[in-house]
Amino acid sequence: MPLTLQPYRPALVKFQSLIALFVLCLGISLLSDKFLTGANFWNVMRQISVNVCISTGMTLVVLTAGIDLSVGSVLALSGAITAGLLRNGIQLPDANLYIGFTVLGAMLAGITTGSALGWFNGWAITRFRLPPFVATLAMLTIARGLTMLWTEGFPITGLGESFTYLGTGWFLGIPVPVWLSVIIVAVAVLVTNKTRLGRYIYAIGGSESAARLSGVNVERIKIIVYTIAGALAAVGGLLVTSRLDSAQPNAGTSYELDSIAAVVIGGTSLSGGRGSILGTVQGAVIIGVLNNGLVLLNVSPFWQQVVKGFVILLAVIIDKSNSKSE
Amino acid sequence: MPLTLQPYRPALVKFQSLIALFVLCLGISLLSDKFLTGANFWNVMRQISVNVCISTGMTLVVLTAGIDLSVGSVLALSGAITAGLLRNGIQLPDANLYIGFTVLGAMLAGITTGSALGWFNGWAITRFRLPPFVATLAMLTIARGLTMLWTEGFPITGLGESFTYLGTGWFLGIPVPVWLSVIIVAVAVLVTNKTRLGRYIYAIGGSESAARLSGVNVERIKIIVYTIAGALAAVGGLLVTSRLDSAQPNAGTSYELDSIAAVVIGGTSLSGGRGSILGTVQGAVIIGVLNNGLVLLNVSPFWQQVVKGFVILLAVIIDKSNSKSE
Amino acid sequence: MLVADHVTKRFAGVTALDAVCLSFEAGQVTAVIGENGAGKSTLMKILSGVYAEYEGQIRYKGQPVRFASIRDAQACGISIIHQELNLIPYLTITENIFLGRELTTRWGTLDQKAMRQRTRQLLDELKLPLDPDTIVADLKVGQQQVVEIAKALLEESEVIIMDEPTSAITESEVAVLFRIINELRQQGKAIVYISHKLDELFVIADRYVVLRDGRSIESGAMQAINHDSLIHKMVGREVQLIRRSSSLSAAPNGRQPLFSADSICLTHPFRSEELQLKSLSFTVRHGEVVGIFGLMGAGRTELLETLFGLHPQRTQGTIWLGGQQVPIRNPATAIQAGMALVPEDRKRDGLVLGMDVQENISLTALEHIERGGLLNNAKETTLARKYMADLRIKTPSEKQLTRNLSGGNQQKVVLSKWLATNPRLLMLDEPTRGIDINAKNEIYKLIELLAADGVGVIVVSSEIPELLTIADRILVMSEGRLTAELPIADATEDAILKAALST
Amino acid sequence: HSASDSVNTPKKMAVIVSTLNNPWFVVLAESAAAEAKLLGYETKIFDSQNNTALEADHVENAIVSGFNAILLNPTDSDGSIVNVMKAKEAGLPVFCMDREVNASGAATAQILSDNYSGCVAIGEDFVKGLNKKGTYVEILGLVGDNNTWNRSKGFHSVVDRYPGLKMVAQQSADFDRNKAMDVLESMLQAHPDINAVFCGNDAMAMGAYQALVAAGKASDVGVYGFDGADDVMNSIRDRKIKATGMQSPQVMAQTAARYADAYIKGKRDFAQRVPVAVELVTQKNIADYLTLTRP
Ligand SMILES: Nc1ncnc2c1ncn2[C@@H]1O[C@H](COP(=O)(O)OP(=O)(O)OP(=O)(O)O)[C@@H](O)[C@H]1O
Ligand SMILES: Nc1ncnc2c1ncn2[C@@H]1O[C@H](COP(=O)(O)OP(=O)(O)OP(=O)(O)O)[C@@H](O)[C@H]1O
Ligand SMILES: O[C@@H]1[C@H](O)[C@H](O)CO[C@H]1O
Ligand SMILES: [Mg+2]
Ligand SMILES: [Mg+2]
Repeated sequence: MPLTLQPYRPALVKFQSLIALFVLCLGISLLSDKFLTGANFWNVMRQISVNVCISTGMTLVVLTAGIDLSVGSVLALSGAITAGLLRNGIQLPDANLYIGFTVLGAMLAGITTGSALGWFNGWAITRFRLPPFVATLAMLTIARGLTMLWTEGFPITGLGESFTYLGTGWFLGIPVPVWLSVIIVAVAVLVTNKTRLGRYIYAIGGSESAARLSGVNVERIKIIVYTIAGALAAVGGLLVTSRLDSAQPNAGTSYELDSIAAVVIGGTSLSGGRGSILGTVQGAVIIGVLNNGLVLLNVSPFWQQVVKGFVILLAVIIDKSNSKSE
Repeated sequence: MPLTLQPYRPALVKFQSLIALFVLCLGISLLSDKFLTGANFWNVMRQISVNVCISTGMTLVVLTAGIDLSVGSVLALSGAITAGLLRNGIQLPDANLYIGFTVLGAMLAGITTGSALGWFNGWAITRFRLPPFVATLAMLTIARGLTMLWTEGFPITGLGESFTYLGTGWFLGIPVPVWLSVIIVAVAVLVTNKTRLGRYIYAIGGSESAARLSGVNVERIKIIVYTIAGALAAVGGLLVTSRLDSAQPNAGTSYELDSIAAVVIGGTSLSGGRGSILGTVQGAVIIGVLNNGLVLLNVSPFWQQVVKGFVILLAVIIDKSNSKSE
Repeated sequence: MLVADHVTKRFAGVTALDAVCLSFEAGQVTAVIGENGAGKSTLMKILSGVYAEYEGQIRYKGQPVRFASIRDAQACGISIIHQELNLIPYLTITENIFLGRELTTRWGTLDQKAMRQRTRQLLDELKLPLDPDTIVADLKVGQQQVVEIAKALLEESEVIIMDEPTSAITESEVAVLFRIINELRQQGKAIVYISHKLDELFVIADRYVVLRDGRSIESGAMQAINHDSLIHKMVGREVQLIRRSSSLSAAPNGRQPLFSADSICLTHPFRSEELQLKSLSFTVRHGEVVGIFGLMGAGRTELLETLFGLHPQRTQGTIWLGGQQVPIRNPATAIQAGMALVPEDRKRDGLVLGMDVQENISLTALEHIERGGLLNNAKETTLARKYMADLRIKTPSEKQLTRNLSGGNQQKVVLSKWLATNPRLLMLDEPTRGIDINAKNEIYKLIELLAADGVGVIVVSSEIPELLTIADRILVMSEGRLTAELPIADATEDAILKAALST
Repeated sequence: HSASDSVNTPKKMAVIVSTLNNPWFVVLAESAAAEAKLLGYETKIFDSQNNTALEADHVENAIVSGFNAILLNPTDSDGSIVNVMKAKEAGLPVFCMDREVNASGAATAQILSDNYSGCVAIGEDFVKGLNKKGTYVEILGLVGDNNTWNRSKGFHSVVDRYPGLKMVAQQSADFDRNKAMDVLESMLQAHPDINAVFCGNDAMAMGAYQALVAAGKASDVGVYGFDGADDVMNSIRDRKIKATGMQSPQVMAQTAARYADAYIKGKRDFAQRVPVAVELVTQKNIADYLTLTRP
């Protein structure tokens, strides 16, 4: 119905992508008996945990009708800052100064970096009323340049076991990155559903002017949201860095596309106001399962991209036709 | 004022980016005496001609409140198809069949490829009501995969002088690619300002439901627009291929970002309905001049990205504050 | 209690308020009246903290105040029902009502239960039998307006501003609202009431204030003035109001049918077994004005949309225009056949707000302004100016964005764009909603003129007096069915309402 | 006279590299620039971002800005030909580093790393290491990059001759450490019993190694890389990775800069191709090699 808005169908909105996911898993498991194994399950879970972190922040941004293209570069810079501080601390030979960093200290510095970049995004977007696309596109470039400057183009490697535990360790039979992403998702679900902040995020995306007229401080909320997105990209950066025991200057390149794909496949509308964190998690799982399945089935790298594109199309079409209007 | 929209100020809307461009050129020419030379001028013009082609199509898409992320891959595939047909024609050894292609024939085949992919984008978007972001993201992957399949991962080289003339030749003292982009821009300006199609494009972006109710066949117009965007990406592909005398399988990677940047810097709103082709051209020139200037000024490659990000931010801020309401 | 002293507000190119002085008293309902674009809403936005930049002074309880934000004004006890609906479409009723003022638990999380309960209370008071968890996008415009009212009543405010609260609701809901206003008045609140329905003002208001062209003209007691002089003060001159001319109603009866609809059915978008329109058949004659009445949700909008080809996949039935069957396919086909639809929501469906007056008017008729395949600017301007003159559209130029026009003038632009197609059948959905009495009158005149030209007109309206003024025949709908067809001679308010309530 | 001229306006060398997104090329670029500076030239590094069209822009800009020579690391052996020709026509000598352009006489000289032969050597070591039998997987670089294929082909030209060696899967990880880790983790699910992994570069070799560590298979599966990156050299020393092909970016860069200097000073006869061998580095000979260090 072109002239009326789509009605709300809670049951389907919440689980919209599950059908697509189910079909996908069924398909792969028919073709490969390695797919439905415990080890592979944790594999996929661990592999998607970075995307889940980033996409959780991205979902909040997209719910406000914004977008954040800078997540990949922010991830790289934050990871590099943490790795650099961990390896070399801060050295000012002139002042005869050397500050060493604990693992926790370096991680906090990384997350602070990500938050600061995110804050800058939000500030630029609200202060100058820039389209989020442009502001974060500029940040994509800036943060990548800063990463290159900080690392001088070289990976920073050898970060120590207590740090790599974050990306590679297990805790109570579950990989640490999975724990981390589950906690982040849980908090984000709580925030979006149970707090004022969450309510305002949906309200701004639904109608910015109506939210403003209801006394919502739109600018502040947006800045908070972009800051969270930056912080979560930084957490993603810590995970990648820790997992590889190395901060790569070109880490995270084009992660923004995977992340936005997860958000959209998960049913969050790019025009804001509608969607959910859990939907995004489903989107991320779909992408992760797809990547995993294509490798398990040893699909030729040439064909992989073609297949991946069509599966994404299909996944979204299945969603659509399930929550279809007319 | 947050609650009111910008008033219409034709003079400024048309030339909004010129101020930013002027400031930029002035700055560079103060720092480098090579900048304001004839040779450098044609350099910059030739360099931006590909982006101008792509961004012209992108502008039409964005005016309808859509987006096309697939332009880079479509460019690559179209260029590769043309190059492949030119080099090898169509060979079916089983049927003892060989079809050779003239330069014109191969070029037409390339443009047809681009148009077909664009048509598919439009079809998927209107038929299944997919968000353009997702549909064209899928196409980004699909077309890249098809390019890999067609080229088998290798560049196709040695395409002959009559073909490379397109990208490298001069005609009446002006480089051929510049001619081509000027013609494309001129036609696009005419179409957007003086034809029904153009008016419908703006109307759909302004209010899709009002346009539909006014008897506009929204679906058809959108399909046309995405088809044009695909065709123009293909023209860009011909230019790149011809200029390098080689179709690279990874040509055009991330061109969508440069193209969208040109559109947005040029003052076209990503939510559709407002903007212009000439604005986009200015945006593309700004980006081109910036790239050229950073090199002329000997800015280190790592700093270049940082500077580029900030200049893009500044350019858009200057535009905004010049077309600001109150 | 609340005083505006020489308040001036300028927008780029327009002075919306020019040294306005007026006051609102506690325990009174003050009606603010004025034509479309007089500056009523602008003033209310200043009083409620939406616009923080203006010249002049606001005094509240004797103290000069300057609200920097909406929250500021709210904190001082001023709440407002905005003219434009300001609800978030994808949030529930509860979420909308409490937006910006959420109740929280000890843990700082939202106290959904308490909020839901309070919402239920408010909805009960307002006699809106809806689940507080209903998504606002699923509500009809009228229901949304009631939610807006509930929102303004949530907090105990000293001053309650109502900017056209009744533009989309029916009389029974108006009655509920008036009962509440009376209670508020008794509690000593100051009520500011804006409406273009003058009859309402005589029922509810104690005082009136007139704004004209951004200036305050006059104020006084409601009892001391009558209908006609109120209009005179608003418009600044005499207005000849349309009254039914009995000769007109007789004429079309003998004529040939122009349009007929046969067994129109529309299935529900999600529940395909359910019908939203249940086999409707009717005809419209040349030069006849057919009014359609119904309560909120009766299916009138859906009927017009269906006839116009907006829901082709869900439609059954046939229509004929001028003896030819018109396929129900899409609006383009309908337009080609000579149909036109002025939609209910002019901002979303009627206009492209970011386009100027001229571009909006010509949008339906671009093929007529082409020369050599290209759009001709001169022809386009001529076309626009013709309608700007004919319909007296108040705008600085044809290049003004329609976004910046007042509601009445926007509606005239919508009418113009459809007149430009030279329709044979003109369908109007709530054509005078939110429009001042003068503009309304002009629209009535226009309908009459078109009918005299032989155009068939269908008018959907929620105001029975309006239908009684302009229609030759009245159809009544209830729950997707036609329940009565009344020639104007037999149409009384009672008969119409009875049919609207029958199932 | 000419000596004083060159004091007043110092001559300039442009260093154009295919990407700076990879430390190997950073070393190449910086070594070239450092050597040129040492020889008294102003220099500037251009980053083509793996994009031949951007490389074309850089060449044009270098011509316009009055550079005297170009030290080029071509983005693509075929796609970069026109760019070299363009410079040549403008009178600028081009010296190719690391990768060649497939046209004779276009560049003044090409100082090359031989990817194909380097991987032939790795292939031979691979065969030996696996004792001519076993299963393995290959992780390719960017599938649109011809280095990827030169390396893969060199490797297979040897290994495919041994029927006992079976490649059970071939996937791409875009030269990226993280992707390689993901890809190998998934491959290990389908093929838990492989004996070796051949990777198209060292970043991917490190990622592959980490996937093996995570899966507890690091000691059962041999990893082979290509480049001679720090990480991998250390890992070979620590017996974590089997072998890599050591390219010498510094040597190539310095040679190119010296040749360009000679050209500017008047020398014209250069050997067209100057191969700089890719040396096989294994756990046996690791002690003979320095790690990749910056100038
Ligand atoms: N944001 C704006 N930009 C420019 N002009 C504006 C803006 N808002 C209002 N105006 C102009 O200010 C004047 C007063 O508008 P306002 O909305 O206050 O009228 P109103 O009396 O409420 O009319 P109505 O009865 O139609 O609601 C009008 O001429 C209108 O066009
Ligand atoms: N978005 C929607 N979702 C579900 N049902 C809807 C929706 N819009 C309309 N309906 C249903 O369609 C029927 C007719 O609605 P319609 O808008 O045509 O009524 P109307 O008589 O024009 O009312 P109004 O005076 O409020 O415009 C009603 O039963 C209504 O509940
Ligand atoms: O030699 C380099 C490096 O191996 C890099 O990792 C990929 O490209 C090659 O040319
Ligand atoms: Mg108003
Ligand atoms: Mg209606």
